[in-house]
Amino acid sequence: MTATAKNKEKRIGLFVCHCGVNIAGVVDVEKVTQVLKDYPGVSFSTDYVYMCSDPGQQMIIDTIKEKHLDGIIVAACSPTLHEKTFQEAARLAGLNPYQIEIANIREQDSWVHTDKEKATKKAVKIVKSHVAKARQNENLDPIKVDVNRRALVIGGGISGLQAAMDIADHGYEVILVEKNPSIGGKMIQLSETFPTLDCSQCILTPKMVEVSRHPRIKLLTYHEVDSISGFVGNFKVRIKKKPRYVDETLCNLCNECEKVCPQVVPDEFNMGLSFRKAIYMPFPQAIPGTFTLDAEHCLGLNPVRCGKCKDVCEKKAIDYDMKETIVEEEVGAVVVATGYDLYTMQALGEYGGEKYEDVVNGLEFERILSASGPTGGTIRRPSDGKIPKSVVFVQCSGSRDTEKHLPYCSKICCMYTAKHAMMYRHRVPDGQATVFYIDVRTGGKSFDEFYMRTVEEDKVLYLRGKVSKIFKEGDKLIVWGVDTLTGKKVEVEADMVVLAMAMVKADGVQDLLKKLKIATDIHGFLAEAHPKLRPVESLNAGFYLAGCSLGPKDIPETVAQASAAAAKVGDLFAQKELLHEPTVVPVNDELCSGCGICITMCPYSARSLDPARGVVVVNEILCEGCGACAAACPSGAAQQRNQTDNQIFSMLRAMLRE
Amino acid sequence: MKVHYYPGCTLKQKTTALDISTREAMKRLDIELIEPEGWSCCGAEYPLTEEKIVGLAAPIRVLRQVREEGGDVLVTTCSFCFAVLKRADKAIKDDPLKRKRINAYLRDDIQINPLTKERTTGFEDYAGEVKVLHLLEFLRDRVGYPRIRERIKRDLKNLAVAPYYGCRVLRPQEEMAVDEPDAPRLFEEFLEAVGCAAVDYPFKQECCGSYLSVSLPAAATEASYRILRSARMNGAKAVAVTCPLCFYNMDHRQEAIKETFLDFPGLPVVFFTQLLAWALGVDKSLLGLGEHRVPADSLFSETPATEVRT
Amino acid sequence: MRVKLKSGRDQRKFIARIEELSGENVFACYQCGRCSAGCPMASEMDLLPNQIIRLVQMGLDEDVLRSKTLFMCASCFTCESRCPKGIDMARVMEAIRHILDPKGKDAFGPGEISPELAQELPQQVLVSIFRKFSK
Amino acid sequence: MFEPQIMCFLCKWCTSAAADAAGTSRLHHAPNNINMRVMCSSRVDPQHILYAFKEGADGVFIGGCHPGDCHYVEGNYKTLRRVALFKVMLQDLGIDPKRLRLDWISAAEGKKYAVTMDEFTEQIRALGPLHLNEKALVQEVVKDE
Repeated sequence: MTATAKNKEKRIGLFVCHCGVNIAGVVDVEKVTQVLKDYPGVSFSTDYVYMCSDPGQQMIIDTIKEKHLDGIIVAACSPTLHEKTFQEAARLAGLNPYQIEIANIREQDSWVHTDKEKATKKAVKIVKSHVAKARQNENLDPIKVDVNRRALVIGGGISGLQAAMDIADHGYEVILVEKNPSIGGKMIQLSETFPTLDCSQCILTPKMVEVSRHPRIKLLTYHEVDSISGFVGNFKVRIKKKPRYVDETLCNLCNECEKVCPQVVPDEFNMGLSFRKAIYMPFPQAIPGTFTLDAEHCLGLNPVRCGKCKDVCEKKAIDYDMKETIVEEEVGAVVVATGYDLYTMQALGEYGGEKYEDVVNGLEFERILSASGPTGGTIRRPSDGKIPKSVVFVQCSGSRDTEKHLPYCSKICCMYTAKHAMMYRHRVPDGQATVFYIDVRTGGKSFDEFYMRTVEEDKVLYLRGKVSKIFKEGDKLIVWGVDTLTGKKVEVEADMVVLAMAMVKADGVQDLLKKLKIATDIHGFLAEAHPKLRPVESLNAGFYLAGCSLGPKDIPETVAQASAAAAKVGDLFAQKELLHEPTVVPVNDELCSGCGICITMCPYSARSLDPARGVVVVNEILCEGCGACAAACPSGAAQQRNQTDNQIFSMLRAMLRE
Repeated sequence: MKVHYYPGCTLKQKTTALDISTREAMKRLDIELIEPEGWSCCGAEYPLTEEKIVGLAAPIRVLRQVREEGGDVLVTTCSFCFAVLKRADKAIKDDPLKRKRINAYLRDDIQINPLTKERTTGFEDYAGEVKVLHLLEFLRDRVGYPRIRERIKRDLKNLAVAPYYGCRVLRPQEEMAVDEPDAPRLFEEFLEAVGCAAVDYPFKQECCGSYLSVSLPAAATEASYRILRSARMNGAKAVAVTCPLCFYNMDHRQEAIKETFLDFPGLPVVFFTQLLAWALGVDKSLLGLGEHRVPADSLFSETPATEVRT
Repeated sequence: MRVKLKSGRDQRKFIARIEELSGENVFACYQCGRCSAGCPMASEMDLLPNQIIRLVQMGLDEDVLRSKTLFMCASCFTCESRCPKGIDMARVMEAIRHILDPKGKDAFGPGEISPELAQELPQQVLVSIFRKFSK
Repeated sequence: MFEPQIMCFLCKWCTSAAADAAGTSRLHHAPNNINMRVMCSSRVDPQHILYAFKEGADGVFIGGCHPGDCHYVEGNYKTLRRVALFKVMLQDLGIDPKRLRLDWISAAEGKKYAVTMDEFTEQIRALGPLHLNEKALVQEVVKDE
């Protein structure tokens, strides 16, 4: 069958949308309709006020049937909005959806131009190009693929735990990967949680236990995802198992190894405010309950140099010869819940830049407040252990600074600062708490009431102004601020300062995210497929997002998002099979010389050489249809379906030839 | 090594100590300083409003002269000159409109051939060909601390010196691009390179009162007091400065400071170049110590005193 | 006394002139007050730097123009270096001084310096202060 | 005044989305461009560019995702290499390489898109209309319609 014969018969219908005045206000839609009426291939053309409306769609359906149209052009808004709508309309009329062309004359024409004549001329060109393409469009059917109904969850913080549990409760298997020795994330480090003041550990540990015991959750702590290949429904995951040097099935937590270990290092769980040994358990409720030997700080995993822990371990659980290994898993969906970090205090030289021990960040203060923290819940300052009688809290440290730091609002600092100040006033009744703020943002259930309680009942002094400088004089910290409400420049002598540091992208996972090709926003937070309508999906099919990896948020919001991501995974798994776009790039055996250039172009390994026939073969399920191979193929054997070179040439000619 | 050097008006008149110590120190480092022919005052203040653009003419004329003499670097020590020259140069580089307008002012300047005394006009437009460096930057980036260390003749024995940056060297960071305005290291590294111990204190980048010294002397007295007090509290035996005005406010004004703030016993103020020259073996008589109101002699004794009396 | 805000064009004219002269967007200021918090001369000022910007935003030119704050600014750029919105307050101050006519009692002229002091002062300070505060 | 024709190949994920974003924000710009949406900037074959010039384009613009952000892993790098090489060829063919421009405009950069369109239009306007002399270029490549 030659394309010529087929195209000669094609009957194309053109439907030009006014979109109220959105298009018709600038583009003379009637003129477009008229001009195109006699254009080769067009056998019907009309315009209508709103093509996407029910009557508009019905008109398209009726016309397709009545006029026996086998291709249609809808000249309207961007295809990202209504392409699906009109494809569905075509399907109802019995026309293959791949015979629909959307000519974007709104976003890329009427909305960006004011000269009516020029905009109309441009609309005509745009529509003509789509007619030229439509004349050569083929009927296509989606490629069908099976779904592997197992999910991978990356990150064992509250969002990962919630997502894993929900997916498992839906009845699907889950692999939960956490890079640290224990699950729990940042939430396990918090003291009380606003606005209810329930203890963070008390509410999280039962969840952690539940996850670890769930029959459908495979928990991989101290593991890191190395790479993910494949496509939605059919991913292959390579996971690095980091050597723990302790056999977790044998370790009985007797604690003898820790006692004899000579290496003392800052304790991450306590934000470096206390110390741990090189062989350690991150915190008492850690899951899995096992010791981990931190090779970086160990004297060398060598019995000759030390070996004390191995000597005392009765269960013979310690093995210095453990090596990093790779675990491979196959899953159908991935939930990315990789969390956040706090902005570094080093960036704030005017606040001492980590120079002053008693200037701490919010997470450090959480540890100081926590009953399980380095001070057992008594508020003591790090430098000398004294109970601080004056504490200054500085909000927006690094946030809302478009100039040097982070332009966004970190969202939770207003609330946790109110909580910090309140907790401080409860624990140190004769202490003075001063909060410097720019705005207090308390959008959330019972949030404002909580903040008002901090002010009214606990008498915390809120000063409206941003601190300019913090420095040490003697054993006091001098805070230079301002109260813009009275217009007074103020100086506060403090024993301790708590900086509500901005929340930023998690540093440790950036390489992984790069490898996974998950889109991020300009701040490195994961980007939603649509900020409003698809808030927990990535643009990469099969990837779902939850928690602070998307941006700053509090615990309830994180949990809700994690459940939403899990529900979306459920959506995917509920499908019998997945449909893959058929607009892939097959090979014309007649033309292919087997040179293999296209194979090197393909980022998905979808193409390979058939040695027997000397031509390239394509795994159409793997092909994502980028067309890089088509552009590189020297013989024209690789042609993208419904965007062949010939179609592109025809479009160019229709657009450019006056 | 040869380099163009812009002393500026103050160094030629009131604060020769900075100029002569710079020259002596550079001799010891085998660096020849070339003053651009016929240089004028830089204007002291960089014009901050768009309408005062003609204030760029003087500094650009100086820079163009350096280019005409084949130079590509101009070194200054005075913070005010440094700021004006560097910002003017950046403005010309970044803003084509400013470049056009300023060069239009300067195009008809008369050029005198030093040999034939022939007068011509028609300079080529200046487009930012000369890099303006503060002497501290020049020492760090072009000379290098290792070379300074090699030539040190006298041990300053970790003399505790508070580096004072003042306002103009670091800010605005986008234009000066010297160091972090609130966590700088440039001056500290220099002091360590010449054998001093750099005192960390929170007022190193606070303002000394600047030109308010004239209109509002009490404010400058207080501002300078706070800096000196903080330096002293943190163990400094002297404050090192780069700018003649900072020197004026902290040294010449120190009598007034002591009268106003009775808790302050005094602290010598020196130019960083004096420390450099001394460490490199320059004779004491060539440091310009006579210009100091607060005696600084004792800092420069062959065996540096452990306690400096003031 | 209730201040009556100027309407539309009159208000905008003053703001536009300040923005044109200074090259700064005064509406970028969200009044955090950090400029005032770190200003070494704030104690000498009748209006804090952030209040000056606020009054400019409100179009209250008379209040701004009679403030002695304009002649207390040492152009030390401390505010500029820490402003979270990247506003160079020293430029705003200079722009306001520029349109101030006559310069008023807080301005500073050569007549106010005694010959003895003039002998002692470094040249740069004389050039600076006249460039900044000259009547 | 000379009104150049600018042919734009825009990748679906970034620059075409940016063009849509420009529309949504009503960022008016010169109407001289005409856009073709391709899946990836790497779909653009030098032949397409040449054909566009031949059919009357005075300038050709290719818009892709920022390096590192390609939806197809590294398509934009392929484009970058191709365009760099192809510019050399254009020179040989007597076409000013400045008539071909490759830029990275992300979906969020509607403003950059509008500014780029204006800028490129002006640049091509300054270069004047493209005159092709060689017959080789004028050969018909479209097989049929």
